[in-house]
Amino acid sequence: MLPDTAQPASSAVPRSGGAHDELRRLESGLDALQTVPLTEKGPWRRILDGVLPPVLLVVALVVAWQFYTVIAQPRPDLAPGPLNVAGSLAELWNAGRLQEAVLTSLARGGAGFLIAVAIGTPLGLLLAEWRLLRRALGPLLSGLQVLPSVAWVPAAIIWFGLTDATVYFVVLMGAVPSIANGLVSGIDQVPPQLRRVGTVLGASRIELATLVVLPAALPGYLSGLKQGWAFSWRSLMAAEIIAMGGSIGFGLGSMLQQSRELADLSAVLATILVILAVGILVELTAFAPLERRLLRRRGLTPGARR
Amino acid sequence: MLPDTAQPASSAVPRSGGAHDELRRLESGLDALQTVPLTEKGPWRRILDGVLPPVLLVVALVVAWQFYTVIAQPRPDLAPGPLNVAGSLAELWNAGRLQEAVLTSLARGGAGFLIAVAIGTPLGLLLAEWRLLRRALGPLLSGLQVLPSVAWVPAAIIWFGLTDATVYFVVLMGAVPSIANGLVSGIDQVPPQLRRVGTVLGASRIELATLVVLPAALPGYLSGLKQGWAFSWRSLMAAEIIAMGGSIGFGLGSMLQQSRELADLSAVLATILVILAVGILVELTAFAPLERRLLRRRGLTPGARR
Amino acid sequence: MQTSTEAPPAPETLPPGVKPAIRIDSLGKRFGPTGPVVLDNINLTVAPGEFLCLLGASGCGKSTLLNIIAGLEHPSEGTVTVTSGSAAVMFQESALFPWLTAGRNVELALKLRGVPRSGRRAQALELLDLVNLADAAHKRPHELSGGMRQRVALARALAQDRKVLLMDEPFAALDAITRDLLHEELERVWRETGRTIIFVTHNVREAARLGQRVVLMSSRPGRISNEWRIDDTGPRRIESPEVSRLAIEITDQLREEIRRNAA
Amino acid sequence: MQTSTEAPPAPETLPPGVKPAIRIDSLGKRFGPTGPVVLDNINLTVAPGEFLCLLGASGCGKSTLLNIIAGLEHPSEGTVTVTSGSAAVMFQESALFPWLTAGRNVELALKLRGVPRSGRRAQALELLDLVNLADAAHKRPHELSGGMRQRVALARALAQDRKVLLMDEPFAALDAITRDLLHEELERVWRETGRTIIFVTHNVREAARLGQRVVLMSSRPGRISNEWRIDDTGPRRIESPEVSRLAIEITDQLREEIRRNAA
Amino acid sequence: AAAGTAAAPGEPATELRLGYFDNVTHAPALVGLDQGLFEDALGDTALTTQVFNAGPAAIEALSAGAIDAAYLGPNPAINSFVKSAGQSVRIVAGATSGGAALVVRPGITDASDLAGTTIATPQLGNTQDVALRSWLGEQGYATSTSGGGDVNIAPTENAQALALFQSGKIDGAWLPEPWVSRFVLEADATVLVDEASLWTDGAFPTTVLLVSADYLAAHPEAVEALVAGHTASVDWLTENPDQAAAAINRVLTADTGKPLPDAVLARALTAVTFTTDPLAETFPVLLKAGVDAGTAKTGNLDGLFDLAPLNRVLTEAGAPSVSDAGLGTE
Ligand SMILES: Nc1ncnc2c1ncn2[C@@H]1O[C@H](COP(=O)(O)OP(=O)(O)OP(=O)(O)O)[C@@H](O)[C@H]1O
Ligand SMILES: Nc1ncnc2c1ncn2[C@@H]1O[C@H](COP(=O)(O)OP(=O)(O)OP(=O)(O)O)[C@@H](O)[C@H]1O
Ligand SMILES: [Mg+2]
Ligand SMILES: [Mg+2]
Repeated sequence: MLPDTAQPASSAVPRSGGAHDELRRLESGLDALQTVPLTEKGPWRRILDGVLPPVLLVVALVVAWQFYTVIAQPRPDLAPGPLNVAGSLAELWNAGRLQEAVLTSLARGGAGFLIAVAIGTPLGLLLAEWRLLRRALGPLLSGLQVLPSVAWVPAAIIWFGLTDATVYFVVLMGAVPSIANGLVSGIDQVPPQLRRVGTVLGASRIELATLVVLPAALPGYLSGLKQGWAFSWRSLMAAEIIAMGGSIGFGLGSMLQQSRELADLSAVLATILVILAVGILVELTAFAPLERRLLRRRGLTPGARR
Repeated sequence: MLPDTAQPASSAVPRSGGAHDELRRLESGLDALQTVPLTEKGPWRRILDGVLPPVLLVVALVVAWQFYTVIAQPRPDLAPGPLNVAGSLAELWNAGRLQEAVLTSLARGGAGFLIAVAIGTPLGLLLAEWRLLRRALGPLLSGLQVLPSVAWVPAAIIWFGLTDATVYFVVLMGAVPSIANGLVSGIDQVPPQLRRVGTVLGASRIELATLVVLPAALPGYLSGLKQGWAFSWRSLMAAEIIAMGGSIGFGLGSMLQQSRELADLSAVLATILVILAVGILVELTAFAPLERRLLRRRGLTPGARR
Repeated sequence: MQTSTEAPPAPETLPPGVKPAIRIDSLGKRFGPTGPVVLDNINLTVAPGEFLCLLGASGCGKSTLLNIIAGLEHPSEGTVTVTSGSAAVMFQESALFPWLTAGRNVELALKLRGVPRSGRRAQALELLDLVNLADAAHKRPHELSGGMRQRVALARALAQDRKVLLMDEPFAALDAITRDLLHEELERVWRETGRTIIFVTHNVREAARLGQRVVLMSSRPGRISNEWRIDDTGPRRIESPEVSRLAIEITDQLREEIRRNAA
Repeated sequence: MQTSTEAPPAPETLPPGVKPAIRIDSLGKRFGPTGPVVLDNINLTVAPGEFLCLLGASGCGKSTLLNIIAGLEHPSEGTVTVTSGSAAVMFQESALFPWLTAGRNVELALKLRGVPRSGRRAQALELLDLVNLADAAHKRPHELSGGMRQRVALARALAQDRKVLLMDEPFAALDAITRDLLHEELERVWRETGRTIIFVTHNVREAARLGQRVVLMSSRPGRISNEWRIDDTGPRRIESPEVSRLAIEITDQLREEIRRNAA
Repeated sequence: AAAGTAAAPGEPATELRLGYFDNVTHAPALVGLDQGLFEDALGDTALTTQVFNAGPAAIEALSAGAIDAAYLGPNPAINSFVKSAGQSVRIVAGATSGGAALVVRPGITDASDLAGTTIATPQLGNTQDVALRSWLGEQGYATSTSGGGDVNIAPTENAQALALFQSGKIDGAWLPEPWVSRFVLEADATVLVDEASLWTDGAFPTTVLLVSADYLAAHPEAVEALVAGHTASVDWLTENPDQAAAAINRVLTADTGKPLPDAVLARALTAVTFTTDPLAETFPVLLKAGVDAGTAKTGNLDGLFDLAPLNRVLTEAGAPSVSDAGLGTE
């Protein structure tokens, strides 16, 4: 028997008709039994479950704090109440300083992050694919991640003075290694089976990289990006707090430091809240949906770990 | 047939003798085929493979740098050579300032880390076991991880003045959430099957926790600890750089900032190297062996990701 | 060997005066108040020392039933009585504790059973020897092959010293050669220790090879749709004609069940 | 159906004038210069359109042999010739690309084969229909059951349009019911498309159920220790007496091999 | 590597970036800006300014090429010059002399009362910090740059030092004007040591005008114009003491939003002298003090001064030229 029809031939084999139908019914029965439709929570339900408890807790904490300040009347310069903090916030807003600081910091953090992505991605690719480089440079890069990027601030100030270059330098030193390492570990975690399938399917080196390895490494890369953003934001704040003045624009870190110098605790707390809010917002609006979509498409659940 | 001997009875069943031997031989044949002894690299080989390339790269970089300074003669205050940096290091060592700074920072970082462990561990346990608390407090704790702990420095200075309390406060705000979250995600990742085995084996609630859940959560907890240390170290450096003077002891961060103020770049670079070295050393001597042993015992390989 | 087909529900087939090892009465189960019915009106009596195979397609509720018997889930309706108190369980993945050696895994079961420390080590070694693994007591789970892990899990389940042993597809993840050997191993252990065993499987031939009784479950909702009784005439090969004949019969019924679910 | 036992190495059994689909000549393999010999002096000729099952215990080198035929590994000695150029491969875990739907997975194979964009979608649907999965084209791998995934993988392997299909334990991870169905599916596809198939398995009954020829490999080093030829008289059930008889014979030889490795 | 040095020597500079502090000791800068004296002198070269809080930051800006010239205390200038092996900066004129003092809380009347106290300085290694350390050394106290010693020296930002002093957390501070006056007038501090009393003739440099060496090489004429503007500013200050306060406060208000109280400003202005003489002969002494205090390294000061432009301006105006004490070009 040597039929060489590659296309699904309309069964030239006898006895296959009835048996085939029978098989079809069996298979679809089994498929129905084995695939349980996942009942996902609706988005409203999800928000209610996930958002409500922490919000309630925060509200409760704020109320308790306000009560404390009203009842115990602590020194307002050491323990301002929520109303004072809100007042500071409003004042900073009205003076336009809040908007300026948020925009400056966000623009700077964003630009720094993008530059870091532009540097970290090819670096990660190089490291993942060039074994010798990896063995030599990999440990150094991991070591750099151990170094608090804030340690670069003094050196950067000497090199670049109090200019934006200092801030960018520090942000890059923080973010580039973690983006590159994220990509490397994403590529490392690509199951070798997938590469082999690609090869067997006849993919060229480039097709293998673009159609198989990179899409497969995406989750690791994304988590590297997320971590890279966290590092960017941290480093930026550190740099802004330490390197203030000169031609460095007025960011949230500068606002924090300035409020401290004016011994204005409620403005300090207000700024901390804003920094926290911006960090959470960026994570919620930029990374979380991307990650959720990516992982859900692959049937993975987003890990709680950061 | 109703024999109720719970202990392995010396086969009262006929026909079991010869068949049993036959089975034993088959089983041990199969066991031999299926267990391939892993040939591990010897420790020397491992060091040679892992340590040599980065060391060679570093040496090459240092030599190139020295050549550059000798040939191009750049301004020594902007681009000191390796020899200048080594000289600064020696000078700091001879003055005793290097030792003082390293010891101060390590002691402070270590103490802060231990306090963070003491707070973060029960907090993590509470969060993992008390669902409501987790839903309310969990997102806040994750949010706190987004907040660069350096943002606390100005507030802490106002509250605690330029004292060590400021430094400890900042370190705790950085390390506690990541330790608690590490423990929570470690407990989350305990396969439900293991808990069920524990229950079936008759473990009480406490036995289940101590004999099953905690050992199973250990890898996640350890990686939380590692991350907690990294945060402690980062936060400590930031705090030391920003909050200098007062009764705050003289740490590596202070040394860095002081060198900057004296426009002494080679001392700045020397201090950065020391900070890097301390970070890598702590990781290599404290966490890496612990993690490697733990993971190897369980047949897992240490991930490249941090 | 003789095969008999009966209509559900299974009538009481125990000789008078023998107390059943397990008795399930009009058991029903649904997860959550709004979930679909997973198990519906299950009635089953298992004699002491019986080897019962529970067969059904994916998702028909076999594991749920086993978990209810083990006390890991609670029934929504009806009752389950395990005469000897409680049961030992063995799962598909061995679920050995990865941080303990094979020996310590067994010892932990002994400890939780209340065996004093002094006797544990010897007893654990004895149990491992029963599954031909005395030499591997110091090895960690990841150093063992899948078949060895399941044998350690069997030894651990035996360490519990319960009269009833519940097994949820214990050999499903093993390769065929190993599985065949473990059938022989399990049968030997069953004959030597006289446990009552409920063995859940997808595999018709496995059920026909091992069981004294094979119970077939239907899907959505899970009901007992048929059962076969096999006279125990000693160990039989899985390739034997008796097993084949029974397997063909059961397979045809099982396929009938599956076909019913075709969209 | 007729069973014939022969001594290794297998003599040329092709009718004169028929070119073999695959020809392996004194093949040897070791990993690294110091590693143990994994494959030793393998000689094998596969006729076009033949369904050959490669059977052996764990670690005997089946996957290595298959990978060498697929061109994923290089032999240390000897030669392998695949007359039609190259082969399609199907692995144990479906290895579908998890970020692509079932349909796109098949389309990617078509794309890499060079099929122009316009025809891909229709052809992919046709291939999925061949494995009875036309309705699941838009689903992602994680939404499919194990059996469905392996059928998609089969469709993808067929999309490569190679004369030779290499299968490395493709059904080992499936439950018995699904596996039995996929045996029928695979046999149907083989008969309809006339592919040359090399099917690696641990499962003696599976080999006896599917193959026209069963080749048994010994372990350490991997050598061909025996082979059986089964006259193709059309599809047969796995529970059929012919399969059982052959399975008993092969099992006994396989166990002999295994026993040799006892410590 | 600065933007302003891109042009070849001789080519007219398009821009001059000047750094200064909002401080009474930087009055020549403030007045020069207020009266437009720099613009007049610089002509086509555009002037941009940047305000700094501390010497190291200004030096860093000079090194990084972010500014071309700055008003600065002498010690950071020395520090930078020594560290860069004479490649970084040149002092082209003096600006202010005097106007720094050790102020302490009432009750401390003598150097012997200082044991165990905490004294603030503006910044580690700055002119006042070095002065305090070397004076304490002369009084027999041991101090350390890493904290501790017989007297605890706390480099603290000036505003914060005042707050700390008011809440009793520090016992004194060695500061420049107007902070001395603010301590005295706003916090009831007393002056324990006037730095002028430590120097022969009572003259010591508080502020000098320096330019980056690269800029000087590229645009000598722009530097000369800057020096001319600076000289005009110093002359204006000596000629119009009554209007000085108002001019200074105008710039302070523009830069920080907060003018200095009149009383403070008036007291501060009496404590300082404005002069274009950098008092070059004091620099080796200052360097030695820095080395002794552990905030500087020994080095060669040769070439620190380039007073040729200043002397040309002075000669043109018929004024006596100043001396570089053998440390540069006259
Ligand atoms: N905890 C649960 N919550 C909700 N539904 C569940 C739960 N556990 C099981 N189910 C549902 O109950 C049904 C029976 O599941 P069960 O695991 O008992 O089937 P099974 O026969 O063991 O299947 P398999 O052969 O795949 O192991 C399935 O439809 C499953 O989706
Ligand atoms: N890349 C490799 N490097 C070194 N040794 C290898 C490699 N791949 C396989 N081996 C060894 O070669 C032998 C044969 O492996 P192979 O995977 O071909 O066996 P197999 O018959 O497919 O086993 P199984 O039935 O478990 O899949 C084994 O001893 C294995 O340890
Ligand atoms: Mg189940
Ligand atoms: Mg294999």
